[in-house]
This record gives sequence, structure tokens and C-alpha cells, in this order.
Amino acid sequence: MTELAYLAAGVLFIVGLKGMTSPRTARRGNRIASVGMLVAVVVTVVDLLSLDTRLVWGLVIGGMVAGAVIGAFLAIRVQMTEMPQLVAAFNGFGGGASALVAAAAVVASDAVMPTETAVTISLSLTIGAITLTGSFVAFGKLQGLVPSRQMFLPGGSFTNGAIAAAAVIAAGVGMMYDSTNAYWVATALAALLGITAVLPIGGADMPVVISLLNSFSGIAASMAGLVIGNQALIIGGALVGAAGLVLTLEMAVAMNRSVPSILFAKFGGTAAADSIGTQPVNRATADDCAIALAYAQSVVIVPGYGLAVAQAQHAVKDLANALEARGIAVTYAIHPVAGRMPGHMNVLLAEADVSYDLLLDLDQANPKFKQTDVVLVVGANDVVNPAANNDPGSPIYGMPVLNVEEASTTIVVKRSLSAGFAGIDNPLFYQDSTLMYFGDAKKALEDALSALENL
Amino acid sequence: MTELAYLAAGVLFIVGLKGMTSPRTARRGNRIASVGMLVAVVVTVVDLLSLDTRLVWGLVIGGMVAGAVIGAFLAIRVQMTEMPQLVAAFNGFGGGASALVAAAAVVASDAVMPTETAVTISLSLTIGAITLTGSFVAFGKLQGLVPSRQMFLPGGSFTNGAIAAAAVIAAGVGMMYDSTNAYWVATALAALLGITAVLPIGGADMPVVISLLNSFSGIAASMAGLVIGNQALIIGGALVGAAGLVLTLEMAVAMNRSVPSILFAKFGGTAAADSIGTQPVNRATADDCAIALAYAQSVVIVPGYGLAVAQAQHAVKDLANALEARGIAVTYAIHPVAGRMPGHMNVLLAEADVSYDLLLDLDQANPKFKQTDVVLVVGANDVVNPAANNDPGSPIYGMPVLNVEEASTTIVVKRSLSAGFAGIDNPLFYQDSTLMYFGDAKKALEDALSALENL
Amino acid sequence: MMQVPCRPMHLGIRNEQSATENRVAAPPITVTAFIELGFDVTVESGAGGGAGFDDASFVDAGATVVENLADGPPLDLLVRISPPTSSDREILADGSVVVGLIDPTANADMLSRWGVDGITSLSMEMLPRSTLAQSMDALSSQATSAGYAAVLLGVTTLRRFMPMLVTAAGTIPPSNVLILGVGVAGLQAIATAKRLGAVVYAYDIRPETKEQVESLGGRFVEAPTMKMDEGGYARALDEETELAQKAALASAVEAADLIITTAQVPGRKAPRLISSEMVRAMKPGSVIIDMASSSGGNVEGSRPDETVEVAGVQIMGPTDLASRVATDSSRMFGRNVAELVKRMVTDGSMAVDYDDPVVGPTIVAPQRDGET
Amino acid sequence: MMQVPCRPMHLGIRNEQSATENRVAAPPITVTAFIELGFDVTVESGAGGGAGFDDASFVDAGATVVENLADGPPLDLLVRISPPTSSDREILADGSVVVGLIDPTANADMLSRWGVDGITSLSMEMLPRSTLAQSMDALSSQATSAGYAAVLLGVTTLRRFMPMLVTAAGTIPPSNVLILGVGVAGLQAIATAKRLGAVVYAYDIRPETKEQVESLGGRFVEAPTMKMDEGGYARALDEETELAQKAALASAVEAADLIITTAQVPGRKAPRLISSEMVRAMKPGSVIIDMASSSGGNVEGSRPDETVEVAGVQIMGPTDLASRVATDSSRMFGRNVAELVKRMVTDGSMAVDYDDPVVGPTIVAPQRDGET
Amino acid sequence: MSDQFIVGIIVFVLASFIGFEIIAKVPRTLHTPLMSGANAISGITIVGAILASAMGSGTFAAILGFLAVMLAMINVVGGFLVTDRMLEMFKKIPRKSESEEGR
Amino acid sequence: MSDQFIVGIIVFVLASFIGFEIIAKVPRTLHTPLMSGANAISGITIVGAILASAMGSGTFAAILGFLAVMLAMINVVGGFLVTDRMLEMFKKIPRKSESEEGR
Ligand SMILES: NC(=O)c1ccc[n+]([C@@H]2O[C@H](COP(=O)([O-])OP(=O)(O)OC[C@H]3O[C@@H](n4cnc5c(N)ncnc54)[C@H](OP(=O)(O)O)[C@@H]3O)[C@@H](O)[C@H]2O)c1
Ligand SMILES: NC(=O)c1ccc[n+]([C@@H]2O[C@H](COP(=O)([O-])OP(=O)(O)OC[C@H]3O[C@@H](n4cnc5c(N)ncnc54)[C@H](OP(=O)(O)O)[C@@H]3O)[C@@H](O)[C@H]2O)c1
Ligand SMILES: NC(=O)c1ccc[n+]([C@@H]2O[C@H](COP(=O)([O-])OP(=O)(O)OC[C@H]3O[C@@H](n4cnc5c(N)ncnc54)[C@H](O)[C@@H]3O)[C@@H](O)[C@H]2O)c1
Ligand SMILES: NC(=O)c1ccc[n+]([C@@H]2O[C@H](COP(=O)([O-])OP(=O)(O)OC[C@H]3O[C@@H](n4cnc5c(N)ncnc54)[C@H](O)[C@@H]3O)[C@@H](O)[C@H]2O)c1
Repeated sequence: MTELAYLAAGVLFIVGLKGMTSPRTARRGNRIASVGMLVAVVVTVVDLLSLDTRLVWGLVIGGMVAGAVIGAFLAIRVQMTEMPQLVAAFNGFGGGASALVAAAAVVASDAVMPTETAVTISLSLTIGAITLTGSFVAFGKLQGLVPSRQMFLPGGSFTNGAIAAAAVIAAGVGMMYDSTNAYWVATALAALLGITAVLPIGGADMPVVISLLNSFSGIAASMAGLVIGNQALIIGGALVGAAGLVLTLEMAVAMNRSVPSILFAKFGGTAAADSIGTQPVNRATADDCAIALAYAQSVVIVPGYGLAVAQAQHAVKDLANALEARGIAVTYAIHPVAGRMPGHMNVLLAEADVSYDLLLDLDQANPKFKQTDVVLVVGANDVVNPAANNDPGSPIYGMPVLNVEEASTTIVVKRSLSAGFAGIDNPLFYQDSTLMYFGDAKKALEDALSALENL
Repeated sequence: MTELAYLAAGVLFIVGLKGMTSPRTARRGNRIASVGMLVAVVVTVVDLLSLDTRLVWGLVIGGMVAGAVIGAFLAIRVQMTEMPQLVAAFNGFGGGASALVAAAAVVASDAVMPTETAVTISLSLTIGAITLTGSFVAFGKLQGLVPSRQMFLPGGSFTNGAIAAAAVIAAGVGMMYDSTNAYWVATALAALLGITAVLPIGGADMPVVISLLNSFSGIAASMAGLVIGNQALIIGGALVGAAGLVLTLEMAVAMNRSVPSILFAKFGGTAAADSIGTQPVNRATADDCAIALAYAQSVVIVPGYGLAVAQAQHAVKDLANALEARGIAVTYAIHPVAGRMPGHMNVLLAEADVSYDLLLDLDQANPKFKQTDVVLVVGANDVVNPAANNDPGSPIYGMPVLNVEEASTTIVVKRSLSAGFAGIDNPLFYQDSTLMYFGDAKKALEDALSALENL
Repeated sequence: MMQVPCRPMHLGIRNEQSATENRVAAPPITVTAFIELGFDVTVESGAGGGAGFDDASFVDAGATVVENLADGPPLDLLVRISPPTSSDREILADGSVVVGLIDPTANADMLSRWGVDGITSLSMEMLPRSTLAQSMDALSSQATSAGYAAVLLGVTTLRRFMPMLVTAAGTIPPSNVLILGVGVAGLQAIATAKRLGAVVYAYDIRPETKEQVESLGGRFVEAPTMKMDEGGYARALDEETELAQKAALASAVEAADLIITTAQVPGRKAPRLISSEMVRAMKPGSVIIDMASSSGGNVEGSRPDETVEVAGVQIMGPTDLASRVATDSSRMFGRNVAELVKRMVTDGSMAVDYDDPVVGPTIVAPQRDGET
Repeated sequence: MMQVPCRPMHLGIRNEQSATENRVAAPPITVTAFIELGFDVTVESGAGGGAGFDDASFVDAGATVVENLADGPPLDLLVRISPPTSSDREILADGSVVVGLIDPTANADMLSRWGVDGITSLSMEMLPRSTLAQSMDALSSQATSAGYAAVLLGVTTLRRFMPMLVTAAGTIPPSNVLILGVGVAGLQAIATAKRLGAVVYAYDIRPETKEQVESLGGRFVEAPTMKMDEGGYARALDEETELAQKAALASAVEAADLIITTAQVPGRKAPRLISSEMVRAMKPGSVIIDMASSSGGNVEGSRPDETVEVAGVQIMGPTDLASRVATDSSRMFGRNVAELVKRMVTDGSMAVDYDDPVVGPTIVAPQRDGET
Repeated sequence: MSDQFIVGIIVFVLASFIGFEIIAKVPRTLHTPLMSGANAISGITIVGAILASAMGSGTFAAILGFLAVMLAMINVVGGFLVTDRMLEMFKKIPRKSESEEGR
Repeated sequence: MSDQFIVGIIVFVLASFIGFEIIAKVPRTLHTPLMSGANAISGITIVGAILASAMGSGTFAAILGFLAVMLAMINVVGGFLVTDRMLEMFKKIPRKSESEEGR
């Protein structure tokens, strides 16, 4: 029955994890997974209770209570912005625990271990150790305890390779001679590798690294499960190992990076996100755009010359239709000089058969932005440049502009950070509430529409 | 090692089955799965060879050769149009085999079986038997050996319920008293149920039934696997059981039916497909439409009044763009009286910015249809009515029409089979080469576009 | 069955140019089509001038150009885009055929007199509105031109932009265009106004036009509608419905910058849809184009071919709208008439079949033998 | 700094109506804006007639209507949409301001004479083409109207359909429209012709216009282009480039049914883009509208406000295009001029600042103190 | 319950999950081939059949074994072959966008 | 290899497949919460930790066990809680189309 309960826990993990991939079901998914965990823990404890073990209950319960309190405290106290590093820390703990389980198995084993057990123990120890130290370096970088820029070790990837090789040899020795100490050496080398491998990676890439380490901690748990022959660990760990890997790849793609380029970064291989413009911007994908729009109550679309260049009038209309079908109020704010001729935007929107009733001019639109959830700026630049309001040095100072920066979220669709007709930079792009969604307007809006429909 | 080889076979099944869900990888997927099967068979034989069994090799090899020859012969000889019934027959053989495996286990078991084994044996026997007879009734219906119309048994669902209950009771008796004969009775009842359950179902619904029986045969195999403790059977069977179930639901949805309404059909509960018009038509989905278009070299779009009503001009342009991006030549054939005013189609297509160069009038288009792979008729009816050419009794006889029926495939997008302006039926809809894709033109074309993009 | 004497058949095309007529009954391309059917074609000099076809182009097409058709041989077939005049009798051979937009009601007497001489008059106005006859339907083709031209006339008369323009010099609201009567001309008018960016409202008594209006991006004005009769034409309304209709239209009329009315009931006076009172409620500077002015007018006070100003609103009653796109109108008319003639010609001889479902209904005179 | 005497400031609006002028310098809504700035506004009777604004609407807006401004008080500010005439001097107070489209080159002498009396002339033609000054840019607003009106004039003159029509009476091919010069007017012309369904080709010497043409669905004619100068205006071309250009344009011209030319080089004769030879290659019945006719013409033989026929092609040189959409042109102009005046008025007194980046460049006379 | 049985159940559940997950939105044109392919896989019971032949003794068992092997083999061989034939139609059609992407 | 180990491998492979299959095209906004949630699940090693405490003897083993349990518990409790907090933002937002579909 214990095994079937573990299976049930595994099923709950699967269902929960699947739920977490869609915004509507994510929260429920997390809770389902947590129920799975509860089932697994309770069953284990009950199982042990029913056995006559040498278990020191005080230690177990003490450990559980201490861990629960610390975990809960950290989770509740943390600031929204510090969550990623907290996840990294938690992940480190998990990896460490798996390594400790394997270590306990090593200590407990009296006889010579069969090869397969030795292999899984080695894997569990080393992967757990890498996860532990790697995660804490990542934590340190994000928390600002370790410099978050790229740091280069003497020897670079070569050094890491050497450490890894040494760890493999040590583990091999351990297996061959059944030497406990050799295992500890391998573990220590792996822990060192976790540090030297993550240290060189820049802060911007940390989320991908944490995700990869998360996958590792799953594999470590799964290996520990193989060691002690526990299905719950095997299922849960494998699930996370695989899912984490897929997620890592997806995150890397979303950031326009490849995983190898992150892990084996050389000088000059800086993140793409940093190479445009001088200040950092919030890059958004079609999905981000779709989610922001889907959960808005009111959306104002601000078309500009880029809409005309991309001939994205039909795409913008289709997106607006989809939003309206969800009950979201969509209007269009037309700046008097948007485009390259008087009435340029009108021509396009009329072609797409946007009702005139939905068009707001500058005077109608500006008072509305404060109450607007999302402003979608499509290929406009100068006409939404806040410098016109507040930078007396700007060549367009004094020109009335659409104050889109007042909305809760502003999504800007354009191909790059390059300037518009007036040839000047736009501070809007660097605001916290602005998401830059780069791409040709037509393609970008079409992608956002299909993302919206898949929500 | 045998077990690991079985695992490998299972993995090959998974990969193969996944491949079969997309047109590009389907063939490869099938071959991968067949390699998995080869691995499983070879490993089993090798495993047996290495054991000292009481195996009568002659019988085994004889059975294998006979089965292979028969299977290959049938598969190679069969006409394209008869494939579905052949699949049904094969499926029946598979289900029968699983039942026989369980039967062999019953015969072989000397001691009293533990409950779980008894349960799985019962399941394997009965499900296998239902699959066997049900599949052959389905085969008979499709092959025309059994009347394919809906046939109603006295008592209907009640009779089936009674037979099922009797089978359960017999199996229960078998388990309780470890009575071999009771098992045989249960098996026989299940076989009867297979016949009485499938007989009442109409021929149009057979594909869904076969798919469901396919899922059954997977479950039967899996149960047989549990009985004999074989992982290959468990994995492969469970895979097919689950995948078959999902597929059954999808097929039912695609046919606008629900599975219960098929299985427990009452008088008057005829298939939706039969209720419109008098003659049968080929109903197509967005995916069918997308596949037909994606694999074409040349596509001609024929717009009609329905395009205008649905305001689908932008949708049609977007779809054409996507096709052009794939290198497919797209043109538009405009009938002189399409729509409700002279130039109606021109207004719409100009609004969607379709280049005038792509518009063909009647005289330009008609000689082209013979060489056209796919004609997409969007909301047109009278202007593509072949009766105007060949039915002197038709009120529109003598009017020049677009001879779209000459193309390899004609897809007609409209909401129903109802008539156009002239109020007359259109023989085009019932042609073999015509796919009817029902729905509002705008929605339908948008769906086809997203299906195309997901190919 | 009337049989026209064999080969050579003489076909004539008049120079119908006038202040309000730029079209020609057959442009050069149609002349070629006629010649292929076996006709000798004679064209009056200058016939195509207003439509952009010079005499040389007719000669190139194979026609003989003469100063006056009276100078040529008597005609077996006269093709006209405007109604025939009594002077046409002189150039027609006995037993010949006249075909075109011949206004059979106005010319009934003359044509029946000609009928006595065996001259057959075919009225293209009377073609059945069947799917089969569409390629000959000159009313449709000319209404297409007229609907288009009406919008352009209205837009150039109105001193306002059609589309909305948000500009640095202020926001210019779009013009409101109202189309009353959604037949062929009305639909074309909706499409043209919509293309120019106007907000287009439309109304017709036939309920099925709602879908058609919306299929062109227009909005349908909700006012009383009725079932149509078999011929596809609207019937005249009783007084009560007419009043209800006017009331429902009042606010749409008041809001409009440009109104185009096309409502007709075949064989009857056009329905009066807009009263002077309604006109006075409109903004000064607005424009109304009454395309039904010659059959009584949809608008109170409209007069054919005149512009009347009421309270700053200009009410125009042009009758030459199709002629304003003379080149294409002539091309379409030529094609229509050629298709009709083609139906009557077999192996170089022409026969008018009273029982033909398409030709039969167009015969104005003479009556079928025995009917008188 | 010129300071205009304090309250009450008198502002006058002329009745500028003529055969080619329907606009008014300030419609009622602008009058209200001026009154809010502290002006007393006097309007000549009938000033808004051609633009759809009657005297009553000016009175409602708060203006005094007089038969002739000479009957009222001497003016501190005269607002004009067409250039001032010598008779305007009589109604202007010494030290007053004239603002509008005053054609500074043609009227240089008169204006500098007036400058001696301290009358400041502000030319709205000379506003900088900066993003900041766009709301005052009357050249842009009037060019918008002109580009729109040019297409409508061309379309109604041409006796063909703009859009393609596949009909039962044959397929009507779309018209080809060619726009030469893609400034404000040219862009609006492209948009309008495209809306009507024409196939639109366009060309400008400035290379960045290619993207702009395509952003409106037009096709760019590939011919030599050049870099523009700082002001955003095109420079004059050397003869060689001009020849190369003409050659490249020849086939586009030949294929066109309607051509609209807008090419200008500020302060110089307009470039000659189309020769009579090129015109002769066009189809008879085609139409050319030369919007640069008054500055020398882009088309050989075009004459301001006349229609010249060359080989069946009508060459028109209208100068009143903006005036054809007088209602909206006046509204936009009024807004432009009000924005400019607003910039000069503080607390009910008006000052002309030579150093203002917007106002400064518009000052024609008098020269800044010490410059003469 | 025996350990072996429990493990069997675990494997069964996990494999079922995979089965559910991998079939997502299959185009209708592939419904029949996919059904056919899945059916061929369900012929895995051939392994059971072979093993069953090895289990029992006596003629009855022998006949059962022979029949089971033959039926399962028909399912396997016939199933894969017929599926392959159905899928042939997707074979030659090149994916335009891929081959001409370089343009 | 022991049977138990082989079964473990089978379960590992099947579970990995499920892991691969269920993560498909996650919107970027969910990347971090999903990572966090998956991390919490990897805290399943808590089960191992509890069992490990029961395995060994001596102080060293006891300390290892205690540490393992505590670390794993931090991961589990902290992980699920912090994920829940992150996902709170999706909570209150109703799905318009669902709630208003009846209109
Ligand atoms: N309306 C008039 O009458 C008129 C006349 C002349 C000048 N202007 C001037 O034009 C400007 C108009 O402002 P605006 O905000 O409309 O335009 P803008 O400031 O010129 O900005 C347009 C933006 O669109 C982006 N873009 C271009 N092609 C795109 C594509 N295919 N997809 C996505 N984005 C694209 C460009 O950024 P990326 O390159 O990064 O994509 C560019 O920054 C004002 O400065 C105004 O003064 C107006
Ligand atoms: N062009 C002219 O000048 C003119 C003028 C008057 C009459 N006509 C006549 O009109 C006819 C034109 O032929 P046609 O083929 O264009 O049109 P049609 O024969 O009238 O057929 C239009 C079809 O579109 C379908 N439809 C309507 N709304 C739709 C929607 N929202 N989505 C998808 N399909 C929709 C309808 O079928 P469902 O209801 O099943 O969807 C209908 O059968 C000819 O008979 C012609 O003689 C033409
Ligand atoms: N079958 C064919 O092929 C074919 C060809 C051409 C036209 N038609 C049909 O013939 C019909 C008439 O077309 P038409 O353009 O010659 O019409 P028309 O010129 O006779 O009348 C114009 C419109 O005025 C409307 N009208 C009449 N009284 C009205 C009133 N009191 N209020 C409002 N509207 C009123 C009519 O309904 C009609 O739509 C249309 O249905 C048209 O689609 C059919
Ligand atoms: N910054 C602003 O806010 C603003 C406002 C209005 C206009 N502008 C710009 O000012 C510029 C001029 O606009 P405009 O309409 O007053 O121009 P314009 O009337 O002076 O000239 C019309 C067009 O003719 C073109 N042209 C000149 N010589 C030519 C030749 N040989 N061949 C072909 N074309 C030739 C010019 O390039 C110009 O585009 C444009 O770039 C316009 O976008 C800017």
C-alpha cells in the first residue's frame, strides 16, 4: 500500500506540474503538487511508525519542524523581487538533502555495494553537491553578495573540465575499492565544480542556470531514490529532472540564448539583452504580451508609423477583436502627427474597418491613460516620448504627446530600440512598467494573437 | 537485461506513437514503433532460448510465420478504401490474442491465484473477448457483410447491460471459487456483448468504435502483462489504451458526435453527418483543410457572397499569405456575378489589399482548374454549381460557372448545405473530390490558418 | 418568330452625344463582336467621343464611319443606349430590330406604330432579372456606374472630407453618408462611400438587404421593411407604412452629410422618402443626390438635372450619372447588348423568339401574332 | 520684441470669397478661440459662405459682422488665408500684425513698405517644418486638403472606374494612378486613390519616401533619388539627374490613367517632370493634374487654373484644390493660425518675439531692429 | 499484493499518462493511420503469446499458445504494414517552406 | 542487476518521459513560478531523508539524517509557499470570456 500511495503522490505531482504550465490553472497545480508531497511524507512516517526501526524520532521531527519553520519564514518574508534568489537557495537545500541521503546510504552500507548502487550513489552525491554549491553561488549573485557580472577563472572551461574529471576519477576509485573516503573526495570536488562553473556566468543568465540546477536536483533525488529503492523519489525526481530540462531550454530560447553559450561563456559572449541600447529594458515575448493583455480590463492601442510600415492594420484589428471577445474594452489613441502624413493612421485603421467610435484623439486619450491597464504601442515612438513633457533640453519639448507611461503597463512593439522621425531616444522604453516586445509589428501582433488564443 | 530491452521497446513505442501525430513524422514514427516491436519479439525469443523450457518451438515458430504471412498478405493486398475494416480485423486478432494469453495463464495455473491475478486475468479475458467479437462486427459492417445501418436489438441498452452484468458475475464466481469454467463463461458472455453492443451502431460511427476497441485491446494487452508480469506488455498496452482513448474522443469531436451518444444510440439518434441534405458529403475539419492546402502546389481561391457576409476578406488574405510563404502559388478566381452587386468581390479583396495581378476572371480561371491541386471555395455557391453546365433542367443551365470540380481537390467553406441566391442545390458538394468545411467563413479560415501554422 | 433577312445584316450605331450623354451604345470592342456575328457595322462620326473612343478606333475595329446613318444602307439592327427618336424610323429597314434602353413606357405609341411596319423593339429594361440573363442586364451595369458616379458627384459637391483625419490641425470627423434604396446602384454607392472612409448608413424596404449592406461594411438603418414580390423588385407601399418609414428615417437623414437616394418601384412613381421638412433639419452645406428624380423623385423638391438649394442643402437630381463614367459604362453596355444579340443570331441570321425566356420579355412591339 | 497695445485688441477676418476661393481664414470655432485669447473679432459678412458657415454662426461665436472691415475699428491683427491686398493697409492700425498664407515672395515690396509703418507680416509659409510647429503648419494642412481634392477632381474628370470590377458585363480593369512628388499632398493623394481602389504608383526624389509610399499600399517607381537637405525639402536637381529621372518615369507615365504631380522645390521653379512627348504617349482620355502649375508646373504646357488638352489627354492646373474642401480646410487653417497667435499672446497682450524658434522664422517684415 | 504486481501497476499508470499526453490535437487526416499504428503496437501481446506458449503443457495449452501467437502476429505484421501504406501519401510531398527557405 | 533496480530504471525512464511531455510552450510569465514549483517537487527527497534517518546508526548518521530532513523540509515548505505567492497574481483575475459567455 505504501508503494501505491507513493504512486498516488507521483500522479498528483504530474497533474500539479501540468497545471502549472497555464496561467489559469497554475495556482491550483501548485496546490495539487503540495498535496502530493503531503501524501508522500505522511505515508512515509506512518510506514516507519509501523516498523520497528532504530529511528531517532526526535531528530526526524526536529528536522522537519525546523525546516518547515525556516522555509515558511523565508517564503513569507521575501520581497517579490527577491523571489528568484530564494528559489535558488531552496533548490540548493534540496540538492544538498539528496546528497545527504546518498551519504547516509554510504555510511549505512555494511557490505560491498553492487555496481549499480555504487553508480547511483556516486551520481546522487556529486549531482547533489553541484546543485548545492551552484545554487548558492547563483543566490549570491542575484542577492548581490557575489559580483553579478561575468567573472572568469584562470583556465576557464579547462579548469572546470579538470575538476569534473577529478571528481569522476575519485568516484571511480570509490566504486572500485568501495572506499568511503573516495566518495567524500568526489563529493567535495563536485561541490567545488558547482562554484567554479556558476561563478563565471553573468547575472542576467542566472534564471536559466537556476532552472538547470533545479533539473539537477530532480535527478539527484531520483538517483537517491534508486539507491534506497523508493518509487516516490524516483518518480518525483525524474519528473522534475525532465521537466526542468525542458523548461531550461525554453527559458534560454525566450532569452535568445543557447544553454551551451551560457554555460561555457567566453569573453565577449555577453547576453543579447545587454547589447541593444545602453540601459536595460524589459524584453517581452508574445506570451508575455498576450498574458498582460488577457488579464487587462481596458486596453488602449497607440498606432504609429511602424504600424504603417509593417502594414499591421489587420493584425491589430484581429488582436483587438480577440480582446473584445473576452470582454476587454479596447480603444485606439491617435496622435495628431502619428505616421508621416495627416490622417495616416486613419487611413490604415479605416482599411481594417476599425469603427470610428473607438478612436480617441489626444485630448480624449490623455485623461484616460491613468485608468488604463495596458497600453499597446504599435510602431510609435516620438508621439509617446515623455521627454516632450519633462525634458526641457529635448528637441520636442513642449509638443503634446500621448502620456502612455501613466498606464499600469505599457507594451511597445517595434523592431529595435532605434529612434523615430525626430531621431531622439525615448525614455519610455526604459521604464519599469514598460515591456519592449521586439519584432516586425505585423508578425509580432499575429504571434501575440495566437499566444492569446492558446492561453 | 531482458527487462531493459523491453523498456527500450517501450521507449520506441512512445517515440513512434508521438511521431505518428504529425504528418511530417508519421511514417517514420510507425517505423520506429515497428522496430520497438522487433526488439521486444527478438528479446523474448532469445530469452526463452536461454531457458530450459517446455516450449514447443515448432508451434511458436509456426504460429509466428503463419501470422506474419497472413498479416502481410492482407496488408499488401487490401484496397485503400478497405483499410479501415482491415484495421478492425487486425484489432480483433490482437484482442483475441490477449484473451488467449490470459486463458493460457488460467490453464497453466496450478495453485489458487491471488486476488489481484484473478482480477487481471478476468479483465484480460473479457476485454480481449469483447475486442475480438466487437472488432469483427465492425469489420463486417464496413465490409458490407453485416448491414451497416443502425440495427436495434430487442431491449437495446438494457440487454447489453444484462449481458455485461452476467459476465461480471461469472468472473466473480470464477475468482471466488477458482473455477476455470466460470472464467470461460465470463469470456463467452463478453464475446457476446461485443456483438450485441456493436451491432446497433451505424456504419458512419464505425471509425470511432474501432478506435475505442483499439483502446480496449491495449488495455487487454496491459492486463495480460500484469498477469504474466511482463513490462513490455504493460507499457505497450497501457500506452495504446490511453492513447486510443484520447484518439477516440478526438475522432468523436471531429465527427461532431459524443462517444456515449454513439455507444448508446437510440432511435432517431442518427449521425449528425447524415442529417443535413440527402446525400452524404465529405466533412472536413480545419486540419484537413490545412493539410490539403499545405501539400498543394497551386491553390485557387473562389470567393462568393458568403465571404462578404462573414467579412472574411482579411482572413482569406492571411491564409493566402501563409500559403505563399510556403511557396504555394495562390490566385483568386472571381466569377462575374459572385456576391450581390457587380464588383462585390473586388471591393472586399481590395480592402484586404489583394493584388489585382492575382485576380482571374471566368475566362482566365476556367482553363486553369484542371491543373489546380486545391480550389478553396469561400462562401460561394451558385457560381460554382456544375448543374449550370450539365443539367438542362436546372434554372441556371447555360450560365457560365467556375468549373472548380475539375481540380484535384475542392474545399468548400460555408455554414451548411443550404442553397445560395438561386435557391437550388449544388451537386458539387456531394462529389468525391469535394471536402465540405462547415462554419462561418471568417472563423473557419482563421482556424485553418492556425492549423496550417501548427503543421 | 421574326426572321431577319439573310446576309449582309446591317447594324448601326448612332452618335448619341448630348449635354447629358457621353456614352456610346457599342465601343470598338463590341463592334468587333458584332462583326464576328456576321453584321456590317456602321457608326456615326463622333459617336464615341465622350467615352474616349475616336473614329479611328471604330475603323480599326472594322466599322464604317459615316457622318449620318441616313447616308448608309437601311439598318437591320439599331443599337441604342438612349431611347430612339422618331428620326430613327428613316434609317430602319422594315422588319428590322431596335434594341437598347428604349424607355418603353414613354415611347409606347411610337414603338407600336413602328411595330406595324414589322420593326421589333427590344427593351433592355425589361430583361428578366434572372441569374441567366445577368450578362445582358444593362440596368444593372448602368446602375453600377451610376451608383459610383453619384458618390463622387456628392463628395466633390460637399466641401468636406469623407474620411476621419486626426491631424495636428485638429480632428476632422468622418462624413456621414446615407444611402436610401439598396439595389444595384445603392450597393455600389455604399461600397464607394465606404472606400472613401465615410460612415455609411443605408436603408431599403426589402429586409434581405440588411445582410447585403453589412457585407459591405455599411450599417443598416432600422426602419419598417417588407417582403419583396417575385420579380426581385420592391412593391409600392401603403400610406401608413410610408409614414412609419419616414419617421424612422428622420434622424438618419438629419445626421447625414451626404444622402444618395435610389429607391424605385418599377412602373410606378418613385417613393417619396424625404420631405422638405426633413431636409431643413439637415446641416447647411449638406448634399442630397436623388437618383430617382426622373421618375418623380425620392426627395421633395428635387428636379431632374437641376440643383435646388433648400436651407443651405443642395438637392441634386442628375440623370446623367452613368454617363459620367462613360468609358466603362459604354464598355459594359456594349457587352450587355452584344450578349443579347448573340442569343438571337444563329449562323449569320437573326431571329427574335417570343418564347425565349430571356429575349421574349424584352419585346415591346410588335405584339406576338394573334395577340395584337 | 514688438508689443501690441493692450486691450481691447481688434482682430479682423476678411470675406476672401472669389471664384477660386471658398475658404475663410477663421471659422466660428476659431473665432471663439480668439475671443478667449482676448481679441475683439470683426468678420466681413459672407466670409464663411463658401465654407458652409453663415453670418449667424459667426455672431453666435461672438464676432461682430460688418459689411466691410473698413466700417469697423482699425485692426491690431488681420488673419488671412489668401495673400493680403494693398487695400488691407487701410484697415490696419500702425504697429499691427498680419498673419496668414501671405505669399512673401510675391508681396515682398508691399510688406516691407508696411513694415516701415511698424506693421509686422507673419508668413505661415515660412514656419519651420519641425515636430514642434506641426500644429501651426498651414502648408501641411492645406496640402492635405489639396491632395485629397486633386484625386477627386481627377477621378471625376476621368470617365473611368478607379477600382477593378469583375462583373457580368465584363471585367473592368483598375485605373492606374501615378503620383509624382510624395510630400504631404502626394501622400494624401496616394491614400485617397488607393482607397478608391486604384493601382497607385508614386515617385519622389527623396529616397525615404519609398517606405512611406509602401506604408500606404502604393508602389514606388524606381528612378534616381537623392539625399534631402536639412530643412526636409528637396533640392533642385542637376540637368543630368533630371534627364535620367524623366527617362525612368516615362513608362510609368505612359501606363497611367490619372497623374497627379506635386513636386516643388521651395523658392524655386517647380521641376519639370513630364514633357509633352511623354503626354502624347498616354492613352486618350487620361487626365493629369499639375498641382505645381502656379510655380512653373511639373508638366509641360500646364497652365494655372486652366485645362489644356494634348492628344486627348487633359492637363489641369487647379490652384484652388484646398478650397474645394473649404469647410475642413478652413477649420484646419483656423486651428493653425490660432495656435500661432496663441504662442504670441500672454495675458491679453500680443508680442512678436524675433528669437522664438517658431514665430521668428515667419517674420517677413519689418526686419529685426538693426538689420533693416 | 505482490511487489511485482505493484510495480506493474506503477508502470501501467505511468505509461498511461504518457499515452494521454502524447496524443494532442491530431489532424483528422491522421486519425485512421494513427489508430492503425496504435493497433499494431497493441500487438505487443505477441510477447505474452510467445511466453504463454512456454507456460502450459498439454495439447490445449499448445493450441492456445499457437493461436495466440498467430493472431498476435497477424495484428503486428499486418498492422505495421497497412499503417505504412496509409502513410505513404505523406511521403513524397516536400515541405516547401523548408526547401525554399534559403531564397 | 537487481530486479528492484531495473524496475527503478523503468520507472525513472517513464517518469522522465512524462516530465518531457507535460512541459510544452510555457508562457514566459510562468517560467519562474514553474521553476519554483518544480523545485518544490524535487523536495520529494524529504521522503528519502526520513528513510535515511531510519537507516544508519551512530551520531554521524544521525546528524546526516537530521540535516537531510531539515534541508529537504526547507525546500518543500518554502518552495510550495513561495510558488503560491508568485502565482497569487493570477488569482483574482476572472476569465472574461468564460464568465460572460452567456451573453
Ligand atoms: N503625421 C504627420 O503629418 C507627419 C509628417 C511628417 C513627419 N511626422 C513625424 O513623424 C513622427 C511620427 O511619430 P510616430 O510615433 O508615428 O513614428 P516614429 O516616431 O517615426 O516612430 C516609428 C517607429 O516605428 C518603428 N517601426 C518601423 N517599422 C516598423 C515595423 N515594420 N514594425 C515595427 N515597428 C516599426 C520604428 O522603430 P524600429 O526601427 O525599432 O522598428 C520607429 O521608431 C513624429 O515625429 C512626427 O513629427 C509626422
Ligand atoms: N453579383 C451580382 O451583381 C448579383 C446581383 C444579384 C444577385 N446575384 C446572384 O447572387 C449569386 C452569387 O453567387 P455566390 O456564389 O457568390 O453566392 P450564393 O450562391 O448566394 O451563395 C453564397 C453562399 O455563401 C454561404 N454563406 C453565407 N454567409 C456565410 C458565412 N458567414 N460564412 C460562410 N458561408 C456563408 C451561404 O451558404 P450557407 O448559408 O450554408 O453558409 C451561401 O450558399 C448568384 O446567383 C448571382 O446571380 C448576383
Ligand atoms: N438575379 C439577378 O441576377 C439580378 C441582377 C440585377 C439585380 N437583381 C436584383 O433586382 C433587384 C432590384 O435591383 P435594382 O437596382 O434594379 O432596383 P431598383 O432600381 O428598381 O430599386 C432600387 C431599390 O429601391 C428599393 N425601394 C423601393 N421602394 C422603396 C422604399 N419605399 N423604401 C426604400 N427602398 C425602396 C428597392 O427595394 C430597390 O432595392 C435587387 O434585388 C437586385 O439584387 C438581380
Ligand atoms: N517635421 C514635420 O513635422 C513636417 C511637417 C510637414 C512636412 N514635413 C516634411 O516636409 C517635406 C516636404 O513636404 P511638402 O509637402 O511641403 O513638400 P513640397 O510641397 O515642398 O514638395 C513636394 C514633394 O516634391 C518632391 N520633389 C522635389 N523635387 C522633385 C523632383 N525633381 N522629382 C520628384 N519629386 C520632387 C519633394 O521631395 C517633396 O516630397 C516632407 O518631407 C514632409 O514630410 C515635415
